[in-house]
Amino acid sequence: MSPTWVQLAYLAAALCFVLALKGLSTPRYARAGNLVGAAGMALAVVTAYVHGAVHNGLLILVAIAAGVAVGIPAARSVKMTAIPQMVALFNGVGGAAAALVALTEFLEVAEGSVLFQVATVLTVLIGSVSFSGSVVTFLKLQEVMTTRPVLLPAGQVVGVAAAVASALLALGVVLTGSGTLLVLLAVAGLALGVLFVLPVGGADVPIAISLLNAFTGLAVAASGYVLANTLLIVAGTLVGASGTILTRLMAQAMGRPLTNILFGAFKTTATAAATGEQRTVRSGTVEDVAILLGYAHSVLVVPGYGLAVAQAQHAARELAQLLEQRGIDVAYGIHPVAGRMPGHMNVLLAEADVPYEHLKELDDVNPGIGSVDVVLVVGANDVVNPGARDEPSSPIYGMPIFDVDRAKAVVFMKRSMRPGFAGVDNTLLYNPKTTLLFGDAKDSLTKLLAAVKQV
Amino acid sequence: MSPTWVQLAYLAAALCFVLALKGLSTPRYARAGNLVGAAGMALAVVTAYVHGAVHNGLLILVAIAAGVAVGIPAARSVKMTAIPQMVALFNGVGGAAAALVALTEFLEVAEGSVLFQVATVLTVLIGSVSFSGSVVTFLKLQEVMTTRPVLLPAGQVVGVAAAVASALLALGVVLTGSGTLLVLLAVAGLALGVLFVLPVGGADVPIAISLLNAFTGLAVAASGYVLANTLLIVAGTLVGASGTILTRLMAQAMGRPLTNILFGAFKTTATAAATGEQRTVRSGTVEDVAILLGYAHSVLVVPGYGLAVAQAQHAARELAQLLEQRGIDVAYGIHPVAGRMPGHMNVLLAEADVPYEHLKELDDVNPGIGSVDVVLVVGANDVVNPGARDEPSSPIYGMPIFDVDRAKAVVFMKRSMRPGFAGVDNTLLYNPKTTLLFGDAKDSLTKLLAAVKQV
Amino acid sequence: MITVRVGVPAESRPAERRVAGLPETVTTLIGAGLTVDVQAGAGRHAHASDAAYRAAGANVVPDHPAGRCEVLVSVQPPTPEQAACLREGDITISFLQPNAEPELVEVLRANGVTSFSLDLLPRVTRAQSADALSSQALVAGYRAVVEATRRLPKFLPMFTTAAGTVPPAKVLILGAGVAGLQAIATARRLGAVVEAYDVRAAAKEEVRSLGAKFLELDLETQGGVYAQAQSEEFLERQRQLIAERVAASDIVITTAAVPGRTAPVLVTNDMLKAMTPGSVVVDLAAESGGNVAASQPGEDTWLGEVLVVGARNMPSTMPVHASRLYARNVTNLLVMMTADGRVAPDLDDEVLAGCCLTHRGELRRELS
Amino acid sequence: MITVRVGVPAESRPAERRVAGLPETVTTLIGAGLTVDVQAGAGRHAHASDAAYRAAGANVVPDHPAGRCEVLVSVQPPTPEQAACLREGDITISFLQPNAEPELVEVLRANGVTSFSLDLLPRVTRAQSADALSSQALVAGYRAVVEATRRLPKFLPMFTTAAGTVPPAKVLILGAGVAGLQAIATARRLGAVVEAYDVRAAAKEEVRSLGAKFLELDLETQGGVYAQAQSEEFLERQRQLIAERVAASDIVITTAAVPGRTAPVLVTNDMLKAMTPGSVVVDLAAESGGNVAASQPGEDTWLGEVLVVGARNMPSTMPVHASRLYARNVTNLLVMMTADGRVAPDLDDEVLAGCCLTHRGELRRELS
Amino acid sequence: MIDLLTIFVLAVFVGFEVVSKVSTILHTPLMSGANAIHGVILVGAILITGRAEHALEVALGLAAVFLATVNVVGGFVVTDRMLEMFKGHRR
Amino acid sequence: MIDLLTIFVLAVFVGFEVVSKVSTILHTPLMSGANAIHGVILVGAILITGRAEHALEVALGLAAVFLATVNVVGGFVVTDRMLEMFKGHRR
Ligand SMILES: NC(=O)c1ccc[n+]([C@@H]2O[C@H](COP(=O)([O-])OP(=O)(O)OC[C@H]3O[C@@H](n4cnc5c(N)ncnc54)[C@H](OP(=O)(O)O)[C@@H]3O)[C@@H](O)[C@H]2O)c1
Ligand SMILES: NC(=O)c1ccc[n+]([C@@H]2O[C@H](COP(=O)([O-])OP(=O)(O)OC[C@H]3O[C@@H](n4cnc5c(N)ncnc54)[C@H](OP(=O)(O)O)[C@@H]3O)[C@@H](O)[C@H]2O)c1
Ligand SMILES: NC(=O)c1ccc[n+]([C@@H]2O[C@H](COP(=O)([O-])OP(=O)(O)OC[C@H]3O[C@@H](n4cnc5c(N)ncnc54)[C@H](O)[C@@H]3O)[C@@H](O)[C@H]2O)c1
Ligand SMILES: NC(=O)c1ccc[n+]([C@@H]2O[C@H](COP(=O)([O-])OP(=O)(O)OC[C@H]3O[C@@H](n4cnc5c(N)ncnc54)[C@H](O)[C@@H]3O)[C@@H](O)[C@H]2O)c1
Repeated sequence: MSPTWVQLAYLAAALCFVLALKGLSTPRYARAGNLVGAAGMALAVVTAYVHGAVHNGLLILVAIAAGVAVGIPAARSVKMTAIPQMVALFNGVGGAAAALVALTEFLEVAEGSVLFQVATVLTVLIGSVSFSGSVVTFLKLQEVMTTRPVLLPAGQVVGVAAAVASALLALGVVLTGSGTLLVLLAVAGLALGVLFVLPVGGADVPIAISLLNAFTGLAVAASGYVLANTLLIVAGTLVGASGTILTRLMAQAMGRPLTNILFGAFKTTATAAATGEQRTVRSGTVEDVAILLGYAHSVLVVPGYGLAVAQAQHAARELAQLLEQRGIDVAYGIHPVAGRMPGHMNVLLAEADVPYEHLKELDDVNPGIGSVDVVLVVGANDVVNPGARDEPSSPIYGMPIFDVDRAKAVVFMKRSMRPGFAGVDNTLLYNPKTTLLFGDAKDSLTKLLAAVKQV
Repeated sequence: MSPTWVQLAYLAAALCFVLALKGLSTPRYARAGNLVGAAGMALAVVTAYVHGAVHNGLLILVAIAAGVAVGIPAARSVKMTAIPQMVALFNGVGGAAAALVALTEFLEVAEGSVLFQVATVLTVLIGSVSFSGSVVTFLKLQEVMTTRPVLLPAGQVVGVAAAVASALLALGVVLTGSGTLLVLLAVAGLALGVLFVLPVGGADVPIAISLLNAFTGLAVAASGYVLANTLLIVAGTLVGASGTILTRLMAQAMGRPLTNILFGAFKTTATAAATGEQRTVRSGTVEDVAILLGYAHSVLVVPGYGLAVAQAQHAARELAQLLEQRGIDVAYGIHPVAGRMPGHMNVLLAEADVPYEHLKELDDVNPGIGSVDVVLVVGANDVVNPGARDEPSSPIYGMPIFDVDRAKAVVFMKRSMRPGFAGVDNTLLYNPKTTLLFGDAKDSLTKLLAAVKQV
Repeated sequence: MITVRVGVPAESRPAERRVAGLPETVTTLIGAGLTVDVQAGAGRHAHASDAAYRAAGANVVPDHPAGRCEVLVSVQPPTPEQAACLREGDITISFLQPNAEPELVEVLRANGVTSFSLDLLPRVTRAQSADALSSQALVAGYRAVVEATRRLPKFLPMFTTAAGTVPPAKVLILGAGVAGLQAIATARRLGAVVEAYDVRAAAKEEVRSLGAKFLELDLETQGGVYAQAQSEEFLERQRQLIAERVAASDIVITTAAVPGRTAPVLVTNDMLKAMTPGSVVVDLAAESGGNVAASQPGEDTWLGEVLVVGARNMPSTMPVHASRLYARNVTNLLVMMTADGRVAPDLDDEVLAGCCLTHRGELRRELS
Repeated sequence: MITVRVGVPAESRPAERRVAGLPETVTTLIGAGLTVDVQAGAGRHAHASDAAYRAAGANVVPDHPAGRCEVLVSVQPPTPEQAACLREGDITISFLQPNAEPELVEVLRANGVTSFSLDLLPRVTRAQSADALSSQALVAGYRAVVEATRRLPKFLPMFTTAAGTVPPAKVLILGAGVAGLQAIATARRLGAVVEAYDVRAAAKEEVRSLGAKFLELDLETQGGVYAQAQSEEFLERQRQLIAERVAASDIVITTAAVPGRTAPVLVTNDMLKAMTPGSVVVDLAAESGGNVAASQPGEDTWLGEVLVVGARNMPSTMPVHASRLYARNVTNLLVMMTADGRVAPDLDDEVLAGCCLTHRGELRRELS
Repeated sequence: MIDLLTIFVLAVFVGFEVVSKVSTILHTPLMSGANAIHGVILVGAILITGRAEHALEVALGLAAVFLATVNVVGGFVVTDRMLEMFKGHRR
Repeated sequence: MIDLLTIFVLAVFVGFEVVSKVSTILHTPLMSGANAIHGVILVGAILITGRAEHALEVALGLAAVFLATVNVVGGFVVTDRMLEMFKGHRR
């Protein structure tokens, strides 16, 4: 039993972790949450060092220094776009550390209880799965290897075999207490991790990372049992539980059932994106868009025929008003031929009581469009098609458009990937700046309204 | 240490309690949650009996039977309107039980650790406060005593004295381990409980009950320390924590800061109600009204000049649409002289695109108004004034009105108690069926819209 | 008991296309125990055929019913000649406009006729269902916008089109009584940008309650209260404000009447000259003197390139619904004085007393 | 380099009040390197004074500019006499209506004039800014409602008043092209209950996108597809449906034109007889044969108690904005064929080729 | 003891979190349900009575058992009654 | 051991509840933050290395310390970078 002050310090650290997760769940407190977590971590590490580093104190410090020297620059220098693979890597080393800790403790302790051994086995197994799995995801995201699902011949058979082998090895360790078997188990775990992640395809990799993250949490919790350390149990469990939920939420947000991602080995769910040949579109959730809007300074609404079809004029005005109340500049870009009759948008927006001053024309909007944070394209299509400007071969070449592709971000509300009146494909849909929000415009706007209120 | 199976059973029970609270937080699972809680309780009680009733087994059974014989009929027969006081009573007896348990344990155990003694003292004190406080709230709600805040002469002085005495007694118990002092502490606690609840006024009593409920939870948790029983700790803490949050939520929903309720001793917040001479009006919160609407089957909106002044036509239509989507019948009652020009309401509602079919006239509405669940009077006044029908002396006598006083409930949205165009006081405002929602109509409707979405 | 006979004449005064009774109100009156005589052709402008009246239970009579019925209801007052046929105790209800018709009033008084004028109806809550001034002002306000719109060579709404953007028309309403408010509402519906002005204190809120802009004279500064409504400074500031806003408007509609008096001139010829060519001004007060200096009742006058429309009996331009509202008003008033098939006005009743002009040979109101 | 001269005549055909150039488009043309001659008084109906044209940089000339300018832009086509003045290579842009004016077309061809008709402009995306058919249909649709409203003896909006409730007017629009859609929008703005019918497949969604009701022929049952548009059953069902809805309407506005052909008769006299007395029918297609059997272009005809308004040049009833849109359309087309101050139409361009009628003595379109 | 403290802290969090988003209409039932749950003191009452030897202790313990039972059964039953309104309602 | 189990169960609840309403945009930062938190294995690594005596154990322990440190510092720093967008924004 550690002295009371140590335990209290651990408890305080655990508390910090809970608060950290809580903070990280709301935009406003996310940063503070992260800092609280870091503070808790510092407390825990210092406590552990002061109380537990009876031997090897200097070596430990050196190892920590080395870790810092590697970790901080890596984290600092990584490009924003490469952050997911960095997280994967950090997660992997965490899993490896947990496995090593359990392994070492196993070696140190001559004889442990069954529970101790079970916990050890779990830590080593899960830790190595997490490590190798994370490394593979890293390689995928870094595009060192293909991002497409890799289907080994007889992959499933190999997978099942590895799982059975792990189980047997685990049983062996518990029964015999053999260190060799434990090392073999670690190796089996590494294989399992690789097999587990290989079939996951590009877009789903982040979900796999999240799951591996939860795994590492569980490994840490298990190591807490190994070391009889409450802090490790609490923190590991927190991460394990929240990671699991988070994984589910992420899968939901992408509209893919978890099992599909992990085991479906990509039964190409024929989504709308499929019609876009090789080009990919990014479809977002209402919440994504809500946050985009909530943190914008200026928003341009470009309504089109779809707004009329959906009779979404009132909903659009409500959303715009809400944003204005939050101090966001909102204007409507009225294209001369939006809709299906001259002045179609005027009629609708007047009905919804949008003040005339908010209606802007092409010439009012285009010069300053580069500084618009978000353009909300509500059921318009042709009137924002960059092809009319850039592709002389396009049947609509020469029609003036809103240059929304020059704005900082574009949200496209429509029901499908179908083209507009002119029947011409719209390259804006495939622009990386564009987030698609599929669905009836009125529906989407109504949901968006609710979501923005919660941001 | 109890055997493992007992501890596991307790853990299972604790889990049930968590799930129960979780269930009770969503309408859909509320009933199921309650049942899960009951199941957990049954498990815990049976376990405790089987494992712990070494002596007095039969007596215990008899006591339990007596408790059941009293509790169930009481709970079954109580009128819906009297439920709050019943809850208060149940809470009180729980607090008393906790105090008794701690007292008995104190008597049984010859010598305990400081922690044990502190826990005992807390249990006894909080338990007795909760008991006597609950009894007083019961008496208030049952109208055995006045519901108005009771301000004892020098009440604050007495209160502080009692608190100081309790503190000293508690210290005494911890230092001397004297049972007598503990009994005195219980008495002081009883006095404190009474003093605490006396100044709380009628409408705030439920909040006080909720707080006392949280207190009892804490007492139970403390008794868990006394008995070193994890289940009591977990369950008590759960109730203590959730009760505290709940109390805050309730106070917020009523728009009263907690401190005001408890210590403000009713500095009659000069509300509009004051202008209504002796007659009382009931002003509600947006949430109250939202629930009224959310569970209604038919709603009649009666707009008046205030709707026009607030330009709340769009907000009204949105709310009506939301209610319709939930399967509630919504109609608008258009009075011939609502507003300030003939057809004023028509113009506004047409602008908001309210379908003509939804507009009902006096003759369409009045015959069936008795079956309307909620009438939402939005900035109308004269056109729903029963004086025009009932008081021959009224200057507006003879004008046909919407007989909204015959509907099941009325919600009145206006900014103040000022009369309408005709300058005549409106008795409908003082009708017990009426809930007033003060504020600009557009504001109120917008808030209501958000609130209804959450019901 | 012989039943009381109500007579509905065909209106004979020029430019009058309304009628004081329609088949539906005939039904109501018969329900109240009265008999109704309708002059042949009375409903022709209101598209109510003699057959329809008959179907509703009326007797269609060839001549003006004055003298052959106990109650005569009409829109315009009877001519002195028709009034001369009325017998002692007969009742007549119409827009009598007593100040304009002293001769007629004298005939009615002398004959001992009990005459009610809807001009004089007290505007109390209980009388609203008989308030023909309101109902006809509603029609007038709506029609003023329709007539102005038709004459404006521009759109009222804004349009953004491939051929450029057309800005919304600017409409100014002077006088925000019932007609003015309705004109505001109608112009706003058509997409115009509307502003309005009135001297009544409550008008500001009322105008805004229709989503339009209220023009304020910045006179509050002087001690927190408005300047005396007739003070020279007030009038001067008002003139300035109106001149400025008239110049900026495509349509001006004036409705500022002062009951029983000549309407104030609010828009001078100089102001009109500053307007954009093609603008339209409708003066609803043209008949009572005119808010617009240049307006002639019943005539369209060009002042430079600005068209000034002097309204004359605006409600008659929409006879079906104007008649419907008027007929109901008159019927409601008549029903108010009827019990058990007998018409017996209780002149202690504030409403009836208020609008009763002559009774038993007495003139109950000062004429001016 | 001598600059190209663009001539804007005062329109001389009857009932034409628009003008093909306004001071603002004069500025645009001068900006494109052209010179502009405007006939004196050309803008009088559009309230554009000669002084304003001069201020914009135009030369005001006393006579019709044909023969004295290289480009003649007008609303109505020149008369054959005026056209005879045009020289080889001269360009003319107007609503030529070639089928109605074979004689004029022959003069233009024979003289080697390059003539463009806005009737023929291909309705492709790029040509939208010159699409005068659309811009004038916009005006016509709006005005049709204004004219109908003025003639209807009833309110369009609903009113609940102390004198009872007036129900909203029911408006039926036949043909939901640009004019029809605009009529729908305008009538809805005024508070009417609007329904519409069209044979075009896309019309249903377009009508609904304006909040109006679309009338459907229940013919889908036969194998899931619509019956052949001209099949007898289709026509019969269409007649039934229209008859039923016409009878229930207060206002009917017909806009169903078939480009280059006589308009189909959709509303027969029998149908009109079933309407409520006082109803109004506006036939925007009256000039091209009429969708309403009883309509006469430019005349109000009473059929029983139903008023049939045969439109004639509806856009001219609102000359300022109709001219503004038209002038911009013409200017946009002209600018499309202008580079560096030279007007050189590229007849390989789909748009110009589409609307070019005669060029270098050739007739580029079959007349019918 | 520290473990118990940890448990306490975690239970506080669970209590807070579980309840923090409850809708107004459930305030009273939730309060009542929580009220029933703290009737778990019955377990404590049974345990002390079960090992009590002196008459006084037994008496006190039995009183506690009785009171706690009333709390438990009354609490759950009343809560259930309150929640009947959610039965068979749309949504 | 049962206490540890209780702690585990409660921690599971806290983990579930705390995260269950997070908005999509925070998914990645939250994952990253949680990732940093499980770097707490550093504590375990320090403890075992602190009492390790054999060279192998020391070596393994130090490796664990190193890896765990990378996890911890990298995790927090990366999370903070991700969250920079929420800095200094209104509300
Ligand atoms: N203004 C005029 O006078 C006029 C007249 C005739 C033609 N046009 C032509 O019409 C076009 C107008 O451009 P535009 O951008 O307004 O329209 P558009 O290019 O036709 O695009 C409209 C878009 O709205 C989407 N949409 C339809 N219903 C929807 C609903 N209920 N909810 C959400 N989205 C919906 C459609 O996508 P989904 O199907 O995927 O939802 C479609 O892509 C131009 O090509 C113009 O030339 C204009
Ligand atoms: N329709 C006509 O033709 C006509 C013409 C002239 C007069 N009138 C008379 O006007 C009256 C019409 O009755 P009514 O019931 O429509 O109106 P009302 O009796 O005048 O009552 C309107 C109510 O709206 C409230 N209100 C004002 N602004 C508000 C805001 N921004 N938000 C919320 N509430 C607001 C006012 O209370 P607070 O100040 O407390 O908010 C007032 O009590 C009748 O007496 C009628 O005789 C009618
Ligand atoms: N009691 C009722 O129920 C009832 C019914 C109908 C009308 N009213 C009220 O009666 C009032 C008058 O209605 P009305 O339409 O018969 O009025 P009106 O026709 O007599 O006058 C029209 C408006 O012109 C305004 N006006 C007069 N002189 C003016 C000036 N120099 N400059 C600007 N504006 C000027 C008046 O203030 C009035 O608002 C309104 O307030 C209306 O609300 C009451
Ligand atoms: N490409 C573009 O940008 C562009 C621009 C303007 C218009 N348009 C399209 O051109 C089309 C026609 O517009 P328009 O206003 O010139 O049409 P139009 O004037 O030629 O005809 C009016 C309408 O009448 C309908 N109609 C014809 N016969 C009918 C019958 N028997 N019964 C009922 N309806 C009948 C037509 O379908 C058409 O909708 C529309 O679809 C419009 O959207 C396209």
